[in-house]
Amino acid sequence: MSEPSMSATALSVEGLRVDLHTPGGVLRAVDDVSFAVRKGRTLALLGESGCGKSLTAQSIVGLLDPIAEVTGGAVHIGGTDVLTLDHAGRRELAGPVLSIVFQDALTALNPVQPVGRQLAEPFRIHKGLSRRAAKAEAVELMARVGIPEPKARYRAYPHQFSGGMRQRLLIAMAVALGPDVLLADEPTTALDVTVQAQIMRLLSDLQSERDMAVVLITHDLALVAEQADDVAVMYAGNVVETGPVREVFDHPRHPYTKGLLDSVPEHAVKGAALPAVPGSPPELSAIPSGCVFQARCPLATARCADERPRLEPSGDGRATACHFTEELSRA
Amino acid sequence: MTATVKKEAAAEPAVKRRRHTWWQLLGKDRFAAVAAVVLGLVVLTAVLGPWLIGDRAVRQDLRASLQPPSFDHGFFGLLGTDVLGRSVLARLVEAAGTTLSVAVPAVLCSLVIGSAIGMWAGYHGGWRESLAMRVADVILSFPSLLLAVVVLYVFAPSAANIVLILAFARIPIYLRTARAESAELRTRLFVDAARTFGTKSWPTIYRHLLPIVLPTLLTVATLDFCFVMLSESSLSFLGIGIQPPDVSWGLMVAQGRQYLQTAWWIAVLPGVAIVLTTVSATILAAWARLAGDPAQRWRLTAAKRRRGAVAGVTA
Amino acid sequence: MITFLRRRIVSSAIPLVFVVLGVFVLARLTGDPVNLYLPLSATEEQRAEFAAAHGFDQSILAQLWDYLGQVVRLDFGESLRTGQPAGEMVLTAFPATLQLAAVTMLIAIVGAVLIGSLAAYRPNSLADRVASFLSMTAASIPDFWFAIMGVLVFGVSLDLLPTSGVDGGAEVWVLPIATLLIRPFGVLVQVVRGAMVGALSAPYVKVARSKGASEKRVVFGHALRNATMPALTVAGDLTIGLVNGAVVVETIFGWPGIGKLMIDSILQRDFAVLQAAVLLTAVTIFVLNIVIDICYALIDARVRQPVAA
Amino acid sequence: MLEVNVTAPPVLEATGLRKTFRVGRKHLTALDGVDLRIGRGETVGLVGESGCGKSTLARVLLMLARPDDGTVRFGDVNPFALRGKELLAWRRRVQMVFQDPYASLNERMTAADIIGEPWRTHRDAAPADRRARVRELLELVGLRAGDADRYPGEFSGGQRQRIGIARALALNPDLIVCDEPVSALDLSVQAQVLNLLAELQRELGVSYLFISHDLSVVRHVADRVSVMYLGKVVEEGPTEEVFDRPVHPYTAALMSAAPTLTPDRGDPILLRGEIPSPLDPPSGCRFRTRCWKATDECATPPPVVARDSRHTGLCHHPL
Amino acid sequence: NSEAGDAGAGGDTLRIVLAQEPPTLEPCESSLTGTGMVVRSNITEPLIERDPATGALEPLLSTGWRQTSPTTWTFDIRSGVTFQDGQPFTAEDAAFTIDRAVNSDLMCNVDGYVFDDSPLGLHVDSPAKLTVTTEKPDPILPLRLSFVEMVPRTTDTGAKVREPVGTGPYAIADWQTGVSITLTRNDTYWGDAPAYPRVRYVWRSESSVRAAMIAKGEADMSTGLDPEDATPENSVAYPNNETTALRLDGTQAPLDDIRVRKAIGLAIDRQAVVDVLFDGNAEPAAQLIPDGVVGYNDALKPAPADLDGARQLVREAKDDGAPVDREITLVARNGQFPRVAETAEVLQYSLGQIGLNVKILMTDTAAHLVYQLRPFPRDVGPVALLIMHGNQAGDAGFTTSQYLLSDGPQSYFGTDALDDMITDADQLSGDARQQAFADIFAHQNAEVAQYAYLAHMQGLMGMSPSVHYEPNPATGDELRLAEIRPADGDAR
Ligand SMILES: Nc1ncnc2c1ncn2[C@@H]1O[C@H](COP(=O)(O)OP(=O)(O)OP(=O)(O)O)[C@@H](O)[C@H]1O
Ligand SMILES: Nc1ncnc2c1ncn2[C@@H]1O[C@H](COP(=O)(O)OP(=O)(O)OP(=O)(O)O)[C@@H](O)[C@H]1O
Ligand SMILES: [Mg+2]
Ligand SMILES: [Mg+2]
Ligand code: NI
Repeated sequence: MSEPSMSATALSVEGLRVDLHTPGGVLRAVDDVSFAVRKGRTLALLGESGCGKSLTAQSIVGLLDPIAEVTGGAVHIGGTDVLTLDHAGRRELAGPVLSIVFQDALTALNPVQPVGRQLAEPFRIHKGLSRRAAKAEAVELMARVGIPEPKARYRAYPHQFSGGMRQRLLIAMAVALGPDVLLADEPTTALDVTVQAQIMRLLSDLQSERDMAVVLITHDLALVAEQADDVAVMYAGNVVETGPVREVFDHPRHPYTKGLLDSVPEHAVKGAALPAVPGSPPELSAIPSGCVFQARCPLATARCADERPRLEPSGDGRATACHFTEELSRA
Repeated sequence: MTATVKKEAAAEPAVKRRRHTWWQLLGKDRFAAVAAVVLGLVVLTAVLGPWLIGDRAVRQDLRASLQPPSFDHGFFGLLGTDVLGRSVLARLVEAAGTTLSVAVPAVLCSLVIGSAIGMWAGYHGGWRESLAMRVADVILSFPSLLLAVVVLYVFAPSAANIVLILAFARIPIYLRTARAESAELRTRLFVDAARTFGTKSWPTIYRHLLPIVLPTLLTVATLDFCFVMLSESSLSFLGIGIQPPDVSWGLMVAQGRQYLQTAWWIAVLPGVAIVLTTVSATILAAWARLAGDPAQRWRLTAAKRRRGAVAGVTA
Repeated sequence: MITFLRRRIVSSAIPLVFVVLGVFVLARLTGDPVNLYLPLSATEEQRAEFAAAHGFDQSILAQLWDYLGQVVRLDFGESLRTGQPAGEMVLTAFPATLQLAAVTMLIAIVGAVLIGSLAAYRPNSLADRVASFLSMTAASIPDFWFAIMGVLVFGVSLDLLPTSGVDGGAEVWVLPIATLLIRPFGVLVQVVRGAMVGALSAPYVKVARSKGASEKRVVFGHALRNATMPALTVAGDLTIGLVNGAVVVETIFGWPGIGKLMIDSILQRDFAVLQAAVLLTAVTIFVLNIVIDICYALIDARVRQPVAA
Repeated sequence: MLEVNVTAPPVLEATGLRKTFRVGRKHLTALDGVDLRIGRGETVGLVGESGCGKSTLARVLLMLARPDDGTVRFGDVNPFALRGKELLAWRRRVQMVFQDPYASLNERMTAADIIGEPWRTHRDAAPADRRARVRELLELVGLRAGDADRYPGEFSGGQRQRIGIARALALNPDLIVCDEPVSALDLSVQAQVLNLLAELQRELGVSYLFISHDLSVVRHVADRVSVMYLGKVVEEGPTEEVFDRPVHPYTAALMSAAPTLTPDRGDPILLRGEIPSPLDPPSGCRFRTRCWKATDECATPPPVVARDSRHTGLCHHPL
Repeated sequence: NSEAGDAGAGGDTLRIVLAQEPPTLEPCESSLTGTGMVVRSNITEPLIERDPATGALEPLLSTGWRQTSPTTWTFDIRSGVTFQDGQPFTAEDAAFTIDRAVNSDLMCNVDGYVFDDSPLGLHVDSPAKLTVTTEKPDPILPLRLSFVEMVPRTTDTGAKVREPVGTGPYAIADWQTGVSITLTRNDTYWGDAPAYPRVRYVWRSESSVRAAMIAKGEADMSTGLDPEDATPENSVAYPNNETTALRLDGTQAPLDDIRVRKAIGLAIDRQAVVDVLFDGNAEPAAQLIPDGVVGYNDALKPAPADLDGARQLVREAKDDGAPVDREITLVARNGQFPRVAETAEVLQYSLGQIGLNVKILMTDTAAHLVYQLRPFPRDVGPVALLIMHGNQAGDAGFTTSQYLLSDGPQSYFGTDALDDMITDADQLSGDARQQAFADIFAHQNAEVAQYAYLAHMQGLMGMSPSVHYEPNPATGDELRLAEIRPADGDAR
């Protein structure tokens, strides 16, 4: 995995902020998210559900619901800040450079179009292929993600596929043009482990083939451990810890990361209560001014209530946003 | 970096989630507010008007026939007079009540009956669906005018009978619309969920199908509101509508049609009243559609600039 | 598909019978045509003779039985008014109505789809407001008004179009179609807009954008087809309204269609023609409904094959 | 409330369930003679390939679909024979958490309405109490009381799932069928939810049918596991037994495909071939098209292999 | 259709827009307005025609006639007349036509309209001479026969024909159902050739559209315009022999009280109605027939409205126990005449003002007929029916037998005295007849008061400045194409 290209950064997110214009007022759902992915590598984005992972991914591809708005930060892909691009500029990137697999697999396919047509669309849009040529490409792609009889299935409709197959079709659509950066938002949640294994293999293959950078959003720590190179842990709209997977998993430096890892059922004694981080994340309308994790943190002090820790790099390729990084890393 | 800025915010108690009342949501949409005011005025006119104008709506004065609108003939001359010298203003006011008391019950009846049957048919599917659809087919392919002529000649042209006919003829519209959407909704998982804890069909329809189908039905109903007023006008034209000396906007339009060239105000003003009422109703229905849909409600509350936003399209 | 069609046709036959029965009975409830067709001074014997000649002296059941027997042989009786075979009269009048309805609906649908989509693209925006307002105003203008104003303004004052009539080139179609158009157009704009607002916020629209699809492609390629179902239902109902006769237009513009024929035969108690006309339009409406069902199936495969592996 | 015999040990007993769907002219057998038994206070895990019929089984148990064949008994009642009041009383005892947190919540209802709906149906709590109980439930599943007035669209995927769980808990059922209840949740919340479920089981004796893809979760919560493949239960037994000493090759493949946090696990067994179409499943052993041990013999119906009295499998070549 | 584009210059073709398409052109139905408008004296001709202005009978296909006995009439048939299909017209054809129209089972409208049920005896003495015998003496047989349009022997006797052959100045060239009827000039016509080689009829039921067509030059003439569409440039008014009145059901309280009926007559402000609603195109009426009809009483003058007098009468009736509060139904027919609905409202309002309780019921033709003809509907309470009576025959006998006899088909009630007067008058002719009928009308007004008169109506005929035509009282029922010529006078 140590190709020469590994140092080139494919995607870097700096200080991304997303506001939600809800009827109750403006809420900051994503606050100061920064991470970077290198070519050919996989970054896993972990975090409590509702912490803003999907919003982050959607703001990178510029497909936020209208209620949400990016209010700060930068997203660099190959030297350009995609947040500053206009609509047409984004369209050019969407597909060949940057693509996304959405979390909601069952509804993400257009129910009234044959899946083949939807799969061929990237080729038609970006490569200007003829209908027939695009079809050939699409059929090949379907075969690639393991759809049996792709030729015959080209004309089938989404409802005629099982959840797992639909998820694979979505992935196929996202990787069709071999994007530089792929954002995968819980791509295998609906799948059983055997299919999940197939898909992950497919992603790794494509990744090494095309030097694709992948941002993998998931809750499955085991999957992260097997699949990802780096990990970014989010909590309440903030990235609280980043670093190489093994190191973070073996030696978490943020209390939340630590709590998360402790909750893995695999580690727990059968029948015993699973250790869970007590409490729940702060409400978006009442994010504390200090550390966002303070209310649930076993280590919290007065300092945590006043001062928000920044994500500080610690030199060894890791970064943590905690006042107690030192203590934790020593532990 | 933001730590200091956030300080005051944190000092406050957790912001209570603000639920907008309907009034507030209405206030957020200026068009809808105006529409609501117009409708309110129409209703007010219908209720209080007759009491204000006395017998002005029927008081004839053949010597004052076809006076154009002017300020010279007092308040009731403002909008001119009709061919019998009756004040058009007074008649408009008087007609508001009749018009609403025909159109509103007619629309409501067909809306309630049609949608109930439609949702019932769509929810259950199977033979109930086929039956309901075939009944709708029969009603639809029946010339409603024939029905009107029969009922009104056999049972006299009372307002109740007019309501009956107009309502009956429009039932299929709601029935078909409600059925189409309900048939799709019945396969949704949340309907299954309701069934798992034993919710019967009617409560399910009421809780789950109705709120989703209703916006569409409301849109159709407001369009129908206009249709019913115009139909009532056509019935008047055939002499089986509202009987004089009662007067409705539809009747005024139908009778005033002949004077389009010579005395425009007789037909145009009630026409404008119809248009204003229906357009207001539609605007209000469009507003209700947004306000009733949690996924769209923000369009009313968000800053102006964002209301028309489209996902993923940089404004 | 074939079985589907066969089942639909069979299940349509029964309502058709109801329509025939209903019209037959209702028509006879409107009263006796004898007075209309005999001179005012006709004697009792003459009236009896007339009634006997047309079967009005028999019980309604007997009349119905005879009529059904005739209909099965495709004999719809003779018009009291003109003495012509009713079936023939109806068939002569029907194409004019059908043409008018077809062209009108075509324009209404295309126009409403464009404008409705435009309005839905940015809900509550100025464009949306203007489109909704105009379309609604159009829908609530009484059609006879619009028609007469059209005649006076475009026919007489501006001298651009013929006032009325059917023979002539494309220009004779303009006013009738414009009159017929306003309501379906206004209604459809509203319906398409409503459906498109929903469709445009669906997840697959986001997916399409993530592929770099242009907005045109997103709106017309992806969202529109999903929004077609409700629009189709309403468009079907509107078409049925037109097929049932565009009475006002036919009356004002002297368009020899089925609507005018039907009204006249109701007012003239010309039962044979009325029955034939209703039967024909009912058959057309049933065919139309089947066509709409087929359209549903074409647009949305889920209707066609509910689930497959 | 109608008290049905609660002393009989199995809460649920299903035998020989068959369910076929008509797809065009063909028949798709989603369930092919499935037996299932859940004891009081027991958690039974159900694992298997996607599309093998797990959700269908759940739907049959919840009477959302009628089986073509086979019997379902809850205690000593056959729910399919119940009507009116009795049916309603039965409904209260069995609840379900749905697989898809997006589709199973009505977008037009607030969280409070959704969670409170069962009470509306059963005319349970007074409206005033309902709010309090909704808050309680929300906090129980790790949401906030303040979320009661939010709509599903305002929640993330995981948060939605928790609303679904809260709804299933509202009526204090005897049995909850959980169709992928935690797959959308992050580990910490997952832990909270699993703990909650376990606690309810301890305190109230609730039984669970726990459908999941996440084997580590199943292993943690389930007392017994059933492994399904293409509409048939191919292996069944106590969790540890099944996980550690699988009988059926498919179970083994499943176990080995599951990712683990410990990186040094053995090479996974890679299955070749595609899942066969349920429209025409292979004859005999249904797994034979993908099985590395398959022989000609596998084309005949496989025998029942009993590793011990409680652990059985269906295979010609047990491991 | 080659005429299609001919909407421009007018030219050879006279373009006429009717209110409705003729249901048929069968000549024996020509007493129907729709049919007669096109057929009468254009396609077919009768033996005798009545001058609508003077009421005098003029020879047409019959050159002379005389009563040879009380029940026998002899007619001289014009020679040298041929039908449009080339056959000569003889007494044989005349006998055939009368037999077909009056004695057959065709149930022609003329049959019941102008003839009663007794058969006519027909005898062809020679090709030029026809004898007609009646069962009872019939002094106005020639007048009746003026409604019978002559057709050739070859015409179908078993069924009505839609497109007849006649002797008239025009022949049917083309009838496009629903669209138009085209007539061409009959070059073998026995009389003077008409001005226009071709005539094209179309139909529009909206008066404003018909007016627009004249204004635009799409049509040269139009039937019945509404007052608001008519201007001096596009139309001419003509008295059309129609009289409007309220027929009061004197068999029902409170209308059974003659004071109430007279009060109704007093309450109506006829002059105002005429001026405002009919735009002056009418005359206030005091009897059922207009001037020019035999029996018209020129001593009867419409009374000016006298609300106080009317109220007084009603009060008196009330004091005598008449239930004046009982609801009276005022029945009128849509399209009966222009602004009929408004007229009904004026009547209702006026009657309300004198203390009567009136409800309006607007009906269609068929329903109106139910009220108009015996047997009258029961259980509908007292009815005031708005009638419009047109005496096209020009003789009061047609009016009295229908409207004034106590058992007349269109009469609610009468008195024995009036019945006797009518029976006697019917046997008279000449001045005696005139005087007898004039007395009858005076008697009705004074002693019976079944009718509260409104107005003698006028028709409005749309006419472009490019044509010249002088309408007459019969123009509402027939339009003689031969009398129309281009305004500049140069026929083509
Ligand atoms: N339309 C919306 N209206 C209000 N709040 C919203 C909306 N969309 C998202 N949010 C809030 O924003 C936060 C972040 O949501 P997001 O979908 O990014 O979470 P996530 O990290 O993807 O969670 P999960 O893992 O459960 O999918 C959540 O608290 C959610 O409640
Ligand atoms: N209503 C239906 N009509 C036809 N086929 C159906 C229907 N419902 C389910 N099926 C089919 O039955 C089979 C079993 O489906 P089921 O949803 O039970 O699978 P599952 O095991 O729950 O899968 P997953 O793990 O993906 O949720 C599938 O092949 C599916 O396509
Ligand atoms: Mg998410
Ligand atoms: Mg499932
Ligand atoms: Ni930058």
